[in-house]
Amino acid sequence: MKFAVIVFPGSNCDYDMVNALRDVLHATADLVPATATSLAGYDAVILPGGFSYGDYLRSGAIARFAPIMAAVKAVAATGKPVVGICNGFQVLTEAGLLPGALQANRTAKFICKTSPLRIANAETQFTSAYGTTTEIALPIAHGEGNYYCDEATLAELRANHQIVFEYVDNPNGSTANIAGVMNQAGNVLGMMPHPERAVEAILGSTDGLGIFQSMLTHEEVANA
Amino acid sequence: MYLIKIYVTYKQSILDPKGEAVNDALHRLGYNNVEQVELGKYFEIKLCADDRPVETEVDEMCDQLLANVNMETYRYEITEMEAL
Amino acid sequence: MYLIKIYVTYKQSILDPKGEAVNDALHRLGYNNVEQVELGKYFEIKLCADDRPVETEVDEMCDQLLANVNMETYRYEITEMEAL
Amino acid sequence: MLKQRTLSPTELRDSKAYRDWGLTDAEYRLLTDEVLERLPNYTEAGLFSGMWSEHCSYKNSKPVLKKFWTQGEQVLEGPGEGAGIIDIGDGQAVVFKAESHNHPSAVEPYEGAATGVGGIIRDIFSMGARPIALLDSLRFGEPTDAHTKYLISQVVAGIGGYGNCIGIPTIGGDTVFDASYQKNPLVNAMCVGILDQADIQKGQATGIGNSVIYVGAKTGRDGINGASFASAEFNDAKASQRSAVQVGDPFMEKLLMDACLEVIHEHQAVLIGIQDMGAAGLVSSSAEMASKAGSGLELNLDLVPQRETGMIPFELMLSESQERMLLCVKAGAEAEIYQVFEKYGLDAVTIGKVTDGHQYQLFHHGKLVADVPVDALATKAPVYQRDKKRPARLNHQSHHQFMPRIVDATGALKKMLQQPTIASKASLYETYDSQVQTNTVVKPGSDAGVIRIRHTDKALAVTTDVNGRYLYLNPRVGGEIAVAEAARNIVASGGLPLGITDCLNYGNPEKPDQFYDLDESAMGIARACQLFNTPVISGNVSLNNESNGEAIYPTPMIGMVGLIKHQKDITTSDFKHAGDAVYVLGTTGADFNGTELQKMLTGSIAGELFDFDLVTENRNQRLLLAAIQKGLVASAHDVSEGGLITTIAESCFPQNLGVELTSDLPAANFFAETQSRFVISVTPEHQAAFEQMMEPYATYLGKVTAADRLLVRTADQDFDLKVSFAKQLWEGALPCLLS
Ligand SMILES: Nc1ncnc2c1ncn2[C@@H]1O[C@H](COP(=O)(O)OP(=O)(O)O)[C@@H](O)[C@H]1O
Ligand SMILES: [Mg+2]
Repeated sequence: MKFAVIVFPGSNCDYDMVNALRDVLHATADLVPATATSLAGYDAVILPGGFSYGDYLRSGAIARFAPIMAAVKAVAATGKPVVGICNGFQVLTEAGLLPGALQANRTAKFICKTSPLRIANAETQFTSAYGTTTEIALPIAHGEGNYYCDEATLAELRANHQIVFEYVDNPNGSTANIAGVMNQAGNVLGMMPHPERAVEAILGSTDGLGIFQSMLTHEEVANA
Repeated sequence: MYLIKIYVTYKQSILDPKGEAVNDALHRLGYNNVEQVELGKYFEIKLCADDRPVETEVDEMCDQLLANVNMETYRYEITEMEAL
Repeated sequence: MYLIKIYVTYKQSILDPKGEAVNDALHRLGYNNVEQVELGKYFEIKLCADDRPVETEVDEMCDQLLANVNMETYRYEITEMEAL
Repeated sequence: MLKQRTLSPTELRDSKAYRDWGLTDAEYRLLTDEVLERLPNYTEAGLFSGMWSEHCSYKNSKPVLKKFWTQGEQVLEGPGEGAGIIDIGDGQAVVFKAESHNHPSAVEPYEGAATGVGGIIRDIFSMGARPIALLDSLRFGEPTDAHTKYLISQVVAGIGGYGNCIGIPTIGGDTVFDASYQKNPLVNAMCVGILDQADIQKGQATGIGNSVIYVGAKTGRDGINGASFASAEFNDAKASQRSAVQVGDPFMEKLLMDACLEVIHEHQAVLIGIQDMGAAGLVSSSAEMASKAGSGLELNLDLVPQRETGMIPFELMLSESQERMLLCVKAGAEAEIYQVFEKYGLDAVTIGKVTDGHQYQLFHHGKLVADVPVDALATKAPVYQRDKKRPARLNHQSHHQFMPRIVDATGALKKMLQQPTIASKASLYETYDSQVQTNTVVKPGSDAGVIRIRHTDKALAVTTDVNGRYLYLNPRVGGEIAVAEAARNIVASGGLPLGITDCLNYGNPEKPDQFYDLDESAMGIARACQLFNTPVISGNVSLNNESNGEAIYPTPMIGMVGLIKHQKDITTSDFKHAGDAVYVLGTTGADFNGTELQKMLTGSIAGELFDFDLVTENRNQRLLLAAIQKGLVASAHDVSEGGLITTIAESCFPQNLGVELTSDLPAANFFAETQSRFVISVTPEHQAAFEQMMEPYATYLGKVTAADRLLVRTADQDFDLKVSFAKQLWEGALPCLLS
């Protein structure tokens, strides 16, 4: 599986993601600048965390118009996996690839800590490797991670099992404790927690591995 | 040249955490008669006229970029500035 | 009850990275007729009258908390709201 | 745009307008009579006012800084460059420095703190290093009044706002509350970077004809003459001067950092020197680059990227607009450099060149507007040997020690855990991204922050410390303790102390008793550094931290970096398992003057500071480090403010473990702040080896338990309460006070 990790000006978890994919998961991963216009040859696309374009207007609002985004949309349309982590999630909602929006945390402050999560849907291409595990803990680090969607959207998310992760103790005020959602087709995932920060025991946790392992397995099966 | 003042605020039903924080801070400072605070964005944009109606352009900018219509609304005022 | 609309903007000479970022983004979107963008804060505050003049209170709030007078200026409008 | 009015040289002399820029009459005379031997014009006088400020010239502190220990075979670059560099083996080196932003933060706490962080980051990457960690050392007044609470929330938000956005983890710091800092908060930031020794850069401009390239943000009128502002004493009447506010742009700085590092790594052949534009902006960076190289320099100010119209040379040269750097590049290679910056969307413009001779020449609108010797600016600042007089407060009648009477030990502990200085700072540091870059092994909350060095088995431990109260009671011993405490935190984390940086925060050095504090504490710091073999490799001086005549406690913040040779040695302060044995290393005396307990019970601190012995300190540190390296230690926590009982409680909290301990000390002594101690836990299988090694310096206290109970039987009373409850008090105190 060949990953493209998109680098927007201001992305700052781009190397963390590539390091996790290459050093720990031994996958192939490239950094692709947001000025590129093609994602040909990649099997999966990751939009990493950070502060794209400073996030001075609204998180993700400006990044959504980066040249690469047309290609990201095209990849999503073909059914290949597209994952947005933290700022990447914000970009995906701003770009309309995922429903809802991310507002300032309820505390109006940035929060960096480890947050317990429920795996709300274990049967996705991003969570299958967790097996019978129903709860994991992942680092969060964001100022605008408070997921918002209206009632109708929430009902739809529920009906389609699009909610993938839920906070156990909702640190930021998200609607329905939502920490991660996917699109209806199930190939675009956005989540505020950082799985790439939880792939090595020395850094405190390996709970994030499952997401990448699920993706790798899903691809193997698809290719078999 | 036009001066456009744009006000972006949260939609009614949406909680405004930053406004709440300011509200609390004002209370702590003793302004207990403050009932509610909403904190929005205020843009002042200077724009040269081109071949399209200014209103159309401003609406577009707001819808595309300046506001997230899922949770925000906007309004604006356009004034014509003297040539400099 | 009063509705107070407060506009806080940077003083001249103070860098406005937010405004710059929006300006650049608008240009990238093709709004090349945008000359300048300033991004400030917009507060809507609901306030019950008490024994002090509303203007005095609003000035105080702005000076103390809502604006940093070392780098920002503010202006406001006060409207009286119908009792609810 | 209003045309700026400048004064003619004689008008300037007669009106003494230079005083507004911080030049004294004597300094002006030195300039006219000896350095230039003529009257400076408006621009030239402005250049000197910036360069001769304390911030740039260290004119008051140079004689003091000379006392520091700066040697050591590990030192690759001592004080003088943007930041110091220490060898960590394998061709790698660690670079670090600290910077104070006290005055800007008092005026505009968010931006003041943010730009402080931005500035120190530039110091690190200008040396060629990639920044890997930030720390912040904060001093505020008691968090009871609205203004102090506002300062705290804004300063913390500013630090997080910058570090989080640029993507450098903030992994440590310290936060103290004391009325002494009410009007003069201290905001010190430290940055640590890492580099391959081959990439070490110098801030120099050599080679006649080579180009001086300006990169980064455009110049505006922000923070004009900030350097002399930062060096001035505050007082309410001078409010109008408070306009030196800069707004930080961490997004811009991230691009700038990445672009500069790309130039350093990939265009080494054509890069001659690189320097950040900090205090006194363009003049300071360019004059220093030329002076270090013994070159002359010529700048064309019309080429300087400008954010505003109508700026005059004085403004262009002294503006402290943020996120700017100056490069010296081989003639002919400019385009190669432009290309890199263009990729990041940044301005890069050649604004001048290195010249034959030693003159510093500025051109504006085709006219020569300043023409002075480079060295006059960079090295001819006056140096003052200030008068020193022992302050009256140190003349004690007796050696009297404060003797607390503790009637309710458990109650006193509960109260202690809620003192703002003792209480958990999690609500502050959890607003900092401490994990970005995915190298953080120990996050804030233990003793030192720890960062692993990728692709090696090594790690770095970093900490900031100083207890101003100790210095207030005895500046020299307090200075020694500051270094010792920092080292203790490094050692408790499994590291060998390598070196320090500092921020010397003091009052007005022109007052002999203030200067006494500065000078004496520097001697204490120097002695401790020599003993621990932790040279001072960089630092920063912040004087005139006074308001309306009242100085802060002498507060020399010590930032220390240690090397952990093997990642298995990384040790944290929390008890790990029930059944582990608990020891205290070091002896506990009845040392109460200057303690948190004295302050809690009497409202202030007084008396003569307790004794402190550097040799004992050093021995205990070596012992602990050896035990850690042998794999005998499950947890280690240094004993500092709040004494032994606070340290024990803190070790219980993270894993929600209890203790059952017994001691023949009286309960009061559990609050004593005798130095040189650690609380250590050891698994049963290592107990024998540990005891043998520590004999006779460690005392067995009892066991870690799985029960929700902190029980310590002392000679007179028990400390006895639920760990969960104690933790609640400790965690809840600050959020409660600040809400
Ligand atoms: N302002 C701050 N920023 C980051 N971390 C902080 C800050 N203040 C305190 N901490 C962290 O809280 C923990 C306890 O701090 P402190 O009480 O100063 O420890 P010690 O007494 O061992 O030096 C440390 O891990 C420290 O890094
Ligand atoms: Mg400690």
